Amino acid sequence: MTDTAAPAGKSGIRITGAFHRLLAFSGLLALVVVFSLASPNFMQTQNILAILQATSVNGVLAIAATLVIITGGIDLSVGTLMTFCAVIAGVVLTYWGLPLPLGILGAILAGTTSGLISGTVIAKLKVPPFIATLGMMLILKGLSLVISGTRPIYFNDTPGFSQISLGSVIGTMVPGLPIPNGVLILFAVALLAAFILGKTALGRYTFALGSNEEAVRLSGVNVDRWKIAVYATAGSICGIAGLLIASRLNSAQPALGQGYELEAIAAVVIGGTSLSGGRGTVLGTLIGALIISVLANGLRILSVAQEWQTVVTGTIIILAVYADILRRRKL
Amino acid sequence: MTDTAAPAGKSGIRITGAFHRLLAFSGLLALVVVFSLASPNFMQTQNILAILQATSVNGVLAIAATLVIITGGIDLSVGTLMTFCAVIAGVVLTYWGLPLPLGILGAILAGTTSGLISGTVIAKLKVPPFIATLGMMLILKGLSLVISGTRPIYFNDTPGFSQISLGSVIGTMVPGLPIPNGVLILFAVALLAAFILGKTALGRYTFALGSNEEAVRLSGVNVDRWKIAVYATAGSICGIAGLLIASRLNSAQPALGQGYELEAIAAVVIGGTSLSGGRGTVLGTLIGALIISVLANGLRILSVAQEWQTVVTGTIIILAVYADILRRRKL
Amino acid sequence: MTGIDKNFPGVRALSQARFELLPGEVHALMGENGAGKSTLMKVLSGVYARDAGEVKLDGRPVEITSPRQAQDAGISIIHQELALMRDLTAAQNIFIGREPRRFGLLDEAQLNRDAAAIFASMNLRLEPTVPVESLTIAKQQMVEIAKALSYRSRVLIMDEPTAALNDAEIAELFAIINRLKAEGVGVVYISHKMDEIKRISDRVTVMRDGEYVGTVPAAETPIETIISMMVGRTLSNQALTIPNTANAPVALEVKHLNRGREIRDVSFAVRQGEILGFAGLMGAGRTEVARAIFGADRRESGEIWVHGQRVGISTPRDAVAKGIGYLSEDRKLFGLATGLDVRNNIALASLDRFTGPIGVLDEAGMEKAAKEHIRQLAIKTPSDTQEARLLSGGNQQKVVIAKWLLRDCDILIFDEPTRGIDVGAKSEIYKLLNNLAAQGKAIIVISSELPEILRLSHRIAVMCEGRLTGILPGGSSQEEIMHLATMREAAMAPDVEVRHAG
Amino acid sequence: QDNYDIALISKGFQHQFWQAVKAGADQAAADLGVTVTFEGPETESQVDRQMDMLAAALSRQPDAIGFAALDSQAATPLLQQAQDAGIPVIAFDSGVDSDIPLTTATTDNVAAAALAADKMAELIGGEGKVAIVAHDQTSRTGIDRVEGFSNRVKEAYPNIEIVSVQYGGGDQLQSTEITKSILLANPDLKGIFGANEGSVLGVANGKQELGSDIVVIGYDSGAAQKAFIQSGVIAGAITQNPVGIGYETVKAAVSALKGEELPKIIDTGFYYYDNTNMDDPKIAAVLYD
Ligand SMILES: Nc1ncnc2c1ncn2[C@@H]1O[C@H](COP(=O)(O)OP(=O)(O)OP(=O)(O)O)[C@@H](O)[C@H]1O
Ligand SMILES: Nc1ncnc2c1ncn2[C@@H]1O[C@H](COP(=O)(O)OP(=O)(O)OP(=O)(O)O)[C@@H](O)[C@H]1O
Ligand SMILES: [Mg+2]
Ligand SMILES: [Mg+2]
Repeated sequence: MTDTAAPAGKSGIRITGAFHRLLAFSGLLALVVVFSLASPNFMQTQNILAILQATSVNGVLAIAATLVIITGGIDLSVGTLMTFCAVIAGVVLTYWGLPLPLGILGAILAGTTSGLISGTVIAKLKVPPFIATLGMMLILKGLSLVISGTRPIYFNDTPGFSQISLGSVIGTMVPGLPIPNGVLILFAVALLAAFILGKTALGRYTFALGSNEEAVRLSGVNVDRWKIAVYATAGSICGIAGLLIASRLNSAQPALGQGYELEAIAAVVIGGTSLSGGRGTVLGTLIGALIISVLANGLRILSVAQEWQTVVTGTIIILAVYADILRRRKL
Repeated sequence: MTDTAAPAGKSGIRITGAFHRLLAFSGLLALVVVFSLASPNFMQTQNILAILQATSVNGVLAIAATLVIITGGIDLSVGTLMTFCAVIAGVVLTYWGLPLPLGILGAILAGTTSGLISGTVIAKLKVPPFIATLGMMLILKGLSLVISGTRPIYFNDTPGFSQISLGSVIGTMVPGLPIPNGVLILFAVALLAAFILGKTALGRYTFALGSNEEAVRLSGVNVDRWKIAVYATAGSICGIAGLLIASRLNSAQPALGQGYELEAIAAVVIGGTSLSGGRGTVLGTLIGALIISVLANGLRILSVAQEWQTVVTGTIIILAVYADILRRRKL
Repeated sequence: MTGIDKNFPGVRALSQARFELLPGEVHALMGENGAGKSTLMKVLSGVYARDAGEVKLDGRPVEITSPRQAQDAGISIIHQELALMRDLTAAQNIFIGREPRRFGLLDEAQLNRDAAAIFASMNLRLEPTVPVESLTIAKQQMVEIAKALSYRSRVLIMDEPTAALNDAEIAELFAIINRLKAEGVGVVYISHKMDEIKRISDRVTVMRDGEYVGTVPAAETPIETIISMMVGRTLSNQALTIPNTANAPVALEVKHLNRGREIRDVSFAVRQGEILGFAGLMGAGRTEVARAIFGADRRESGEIWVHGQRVGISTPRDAVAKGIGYLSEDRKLFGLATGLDVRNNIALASLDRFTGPIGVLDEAGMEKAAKEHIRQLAIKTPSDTQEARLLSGGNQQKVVIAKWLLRDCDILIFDEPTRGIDVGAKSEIYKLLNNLAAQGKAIIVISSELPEILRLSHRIAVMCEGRLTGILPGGSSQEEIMHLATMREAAMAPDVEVRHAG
Repeated sequence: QDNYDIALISKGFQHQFWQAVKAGADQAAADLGVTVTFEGPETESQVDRQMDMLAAALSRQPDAIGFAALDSQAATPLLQQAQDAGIPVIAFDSGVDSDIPLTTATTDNVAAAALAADKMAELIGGEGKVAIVAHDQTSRTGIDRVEGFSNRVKEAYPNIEIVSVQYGGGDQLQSTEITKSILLANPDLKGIFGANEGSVLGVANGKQELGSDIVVIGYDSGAAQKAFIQSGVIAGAITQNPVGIGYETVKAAVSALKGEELPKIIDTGFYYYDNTNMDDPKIAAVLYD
């Protein structure tokens, strides 16, 4: 690959890297400009908030997927794991009637545990990530249905629950800026993930594993342990996604989630993270997730027929990534 | 990967390789034995034929995906491309009322063309295969709906059409052996693909590209051309899958197909083909596809509750691949 | 280490191998390609588990089953095949697994300071924050060395550390080794460069076919003896005949090749039957020139003429079609399709020749051709269907050479063709290059080993900082070459232009 | 203002049932001179996607909204938003558990499925094993139809045993495979109820591929199902009136915009049809292709 320029920095701290990634916004910006010109309803506060809200769940899932993908792995279970965690929250809060913090803890722990299991199967049993997480995807899908009794669990007995995603802490402090908490949580998760990737040993090994796992092993690092840690971290983040979606729908919908993994991975790849591992940024993933939701929202606002929406979405995803490739080649 | 032993040979001709792959049947055999013991209805001729018939569409798609995956790429569009080809056959045969061979040609050409486009976007524009084929997946899905007018196209005016998949040439020749044509077509496609992979220059470049694309380029090979050829071949095979499914349902169902890509890729990976490219066999993919259908069929025959079916399927997929890994390590 | 056995599927890599290292000693481990040197050292450093035998450290038996345990036992290793994480920076690579932390977080500043300190102690000018991916192999090798040094081990294994280094860097490395030696560190030194053995080592252990042959003191033993221990016979080291090619027709002419700072107005010509050597320091731009000619990289301007005709080359395919072959300096990355078997790697550039009417390959023909080259180059492999990645480094290189021999190009560019190749094979490759030249092929040899350049070349082109600073006749002295190789732009005297033209 | 902009958010899009609803809506749009858009998520489990669609529709500031809730509760905040913005909401298909919608154009799925059970019992002689192939384990229509059928069987036909309930996602191919497995596992099966169009087409396919002679009762219509009923592969089917649902929804929206009074429920009705009454104009009117 000598003819493509060096990629953007990956620790998320370097200056050239930052400039570089600012430019990556261009695809997103272009979309926003086009939609704003095409419809006066697009650039309304409410609609912007709707877009952000629509990004929150997929964004969080995509961040989880980013961590795994940087190690050179893949996680197909993010969607159904999210649902599983939502169901666990439902069991803890509604079936058992325990207080809210325990429900939150339960969801996140469920995610961590599932990630630990996937990670262990991958690292210790050497099952390829695709298969291990495909298996987990199916297992979790089934378990969600089993545990919930194949029906939604509502959080009506936990009054604050829907505020997790829909309330607006900022809105109460700064009237007129009703940014929903779900969006704040997305950004918080993004910051946390960027911090982990850039500043901690876990992040360093995440990149190192994706770069050359054998070299890391030869350097005497306990590769298995770190790999499992990455999957577990991703799992915890899926737990947060589970809370977000459950709060948004005020219910744990046990059948939801399959197919979401593809959209999450798409956001990651659109964001410039390479599926072969070793490089990627959380910011890129955020932009990727935003591109997807802006597209969906904008086409709906323009009342494009649904069958054409998919055609246009497919085309623009390809073009956006192609534009990004051109831009990088020039730099 | 120093600790995993060398994989089976890849030309599909060598003796040790053949022995090796016989053993790969073990996971499949174990499943068959368990289900036979658990239910007297499992080992009935009719049920075996039902399993084979159920494998035919996914098997053909998985073979298409195998070619692409061996180059180190991925094809997410196989499912919706299949549908698109079915719709094209419907347009040719039902809307335009042309004779059957033209419909078959139309479907296969549609597949080839789409593969050519994906391949060109990947090879020339350097868009990652995941994105290019994700885009194609959406585009084709939308186009199928647009072209068909979002309704199924029936093949009632083409009497022989359903015989493509459901008739039994063998059954008319050898009474008592009513193997449906669909299954024959699956095996024919498998043989063809194994031939391409093992005996032709296209096959050799398929492996070489997955092994080290840069080295192939520096050997003076027209890498782009061969890569496009691989995607086009895979596309043609999806065209055959489109005919199979349309014939089986006697209609082109424009909404079908999404999600099939994951099952196809799963069959490929269960069959031992590596997602990082460079190695894989058609026989392995066939076994992988069979494992998936035997599992689904057996669990249904045992009337396992659906939610538990997914749990068991997920677990067994992981275990099957793990057993395969253990076996290879021992050899 | 005594009685070490190690088997791989179909290969007996080590059989009753033996090795002994004293503190403060530099002990060279010698042997032909595939003799088992790297395998023995991987057993010692915990990468491979041995099948039999005993390892003792300070007289006590030890079990080293992982790289981590080897580190803890004070053993560190520089692997022959670079084991770097390409996406990380140099400093991050060096301290992988041992990152300095503050409050549990990575202390990136400290990390870079530590790395800078190591670089300084090696007299190496390298930014700690540069991604290793963007470094040349030589620099990457220096990073590996820095990493090994950073462990401060009692036993340091260096598996062909100088394969990618130039003389100045080698001298620097030797200074480091001498320093370590004085501190009582035991160094295992593997190299195929005979002169280095004499320069640096105290004792020499020779291996052949996985077995221990003998240990001799380095100073007293003549090179010839060591070589005959290695190959089991004496090698004739006759000087190669260099026929006059001054009047032969020009095969390849390059005019005013340019690309940014890396290639600056390079012009030269190679005649049929001529070997043109390219000398220069690391990063002089020789590889860049070769890749630009071959169409592997874009060029900004410049003309390429083949057999008196101007040709447009924008991809390697064009180049190969015009009869140009290029053996790259990084076989793992650019040369070998590591997942394919030896046969297919050899045939890779010539598959079209083995392709029948409907695209079916002539497998028998490929096998015949592959076996012929395996024999011709004495490639050590159990069969032509062995996966290429399982061969020893030197044999992999030979496979890549075989690929271009089979392609039968008129113009061949060899970039570091003998990197990691044992003496026996080296002299065979020299002979081979000579034969090819005698057959009328035009050959460019890029090499960082001056003796090699001097021994092979009819004429010697020297580069410095992307410019061709001169072309010398064969038989010039090392000093003349080094003069041109270090002729930086500021110091460039006007009379150089004259030489350049000549 | 006459050219009203009405956004319909349905539970699905690609299935023929929803396409028939869309056709009815489009017809009403043409008749009444208004603009209608029609959207629905991929599967009936994607509640959050439906929320995104509803949110986008609200941003568009339509004159009225038609909404078929996948989950009433989840939609409440957005429906509240619509009400606050003065956008009238008409519910269709299954109802919305809320008093925001001005009216609901719907079918009683439970009662309809119970009718299917009655017909099944009649055709198999009141005893024997039957199975259900349904489209979705968790969606309202999936639950209502499976429960409507099985509860009726439990109450009224003690000699009928439901041996298997399986779900094929409304995917014809998957439903075919499921049907074949059920038939092979239960050679003495008397009948199968297919709970939506895709499911029953799969059942008919599977029955044909195995040459079985079980009784098949279907749901919904569509060209293929009608042909199967004509040829006797499917004994008969329940049809709702999806075209009517779509039409009535749009009509109700326009009435609401004009300030007219609306009934609480617009029952669009359901029918059992088979070979004998398919051409009856009243039935033919509610069948779609
Ligand atoms: N992982 C492996 N699997 C199979 N064979 C192997 C493996 N590693 C090494 N070998 C074989 O073992 C033998 C010894 O290889 P080794 O790499 O130790 O040689 P070497 O002496 O280091 O050679 P060189 O000078 O070329 O580096 C060779 O025949 C090689 O092909
Ligand atoms: N992959 C790369 N990315 C960035 N810069 C590179 C890369 N490869 C080489 N360079 C730079 O290009 C210039 C020329 O390097 P080149 O490899 O051509 O030198 P060379 O004379 O062949 O030396 P060597 O002995 O290292 O092969 C150097 O400045 C080098 O640092
Ligand atoms: Mg070696
Ligand atoms: Mg070089």
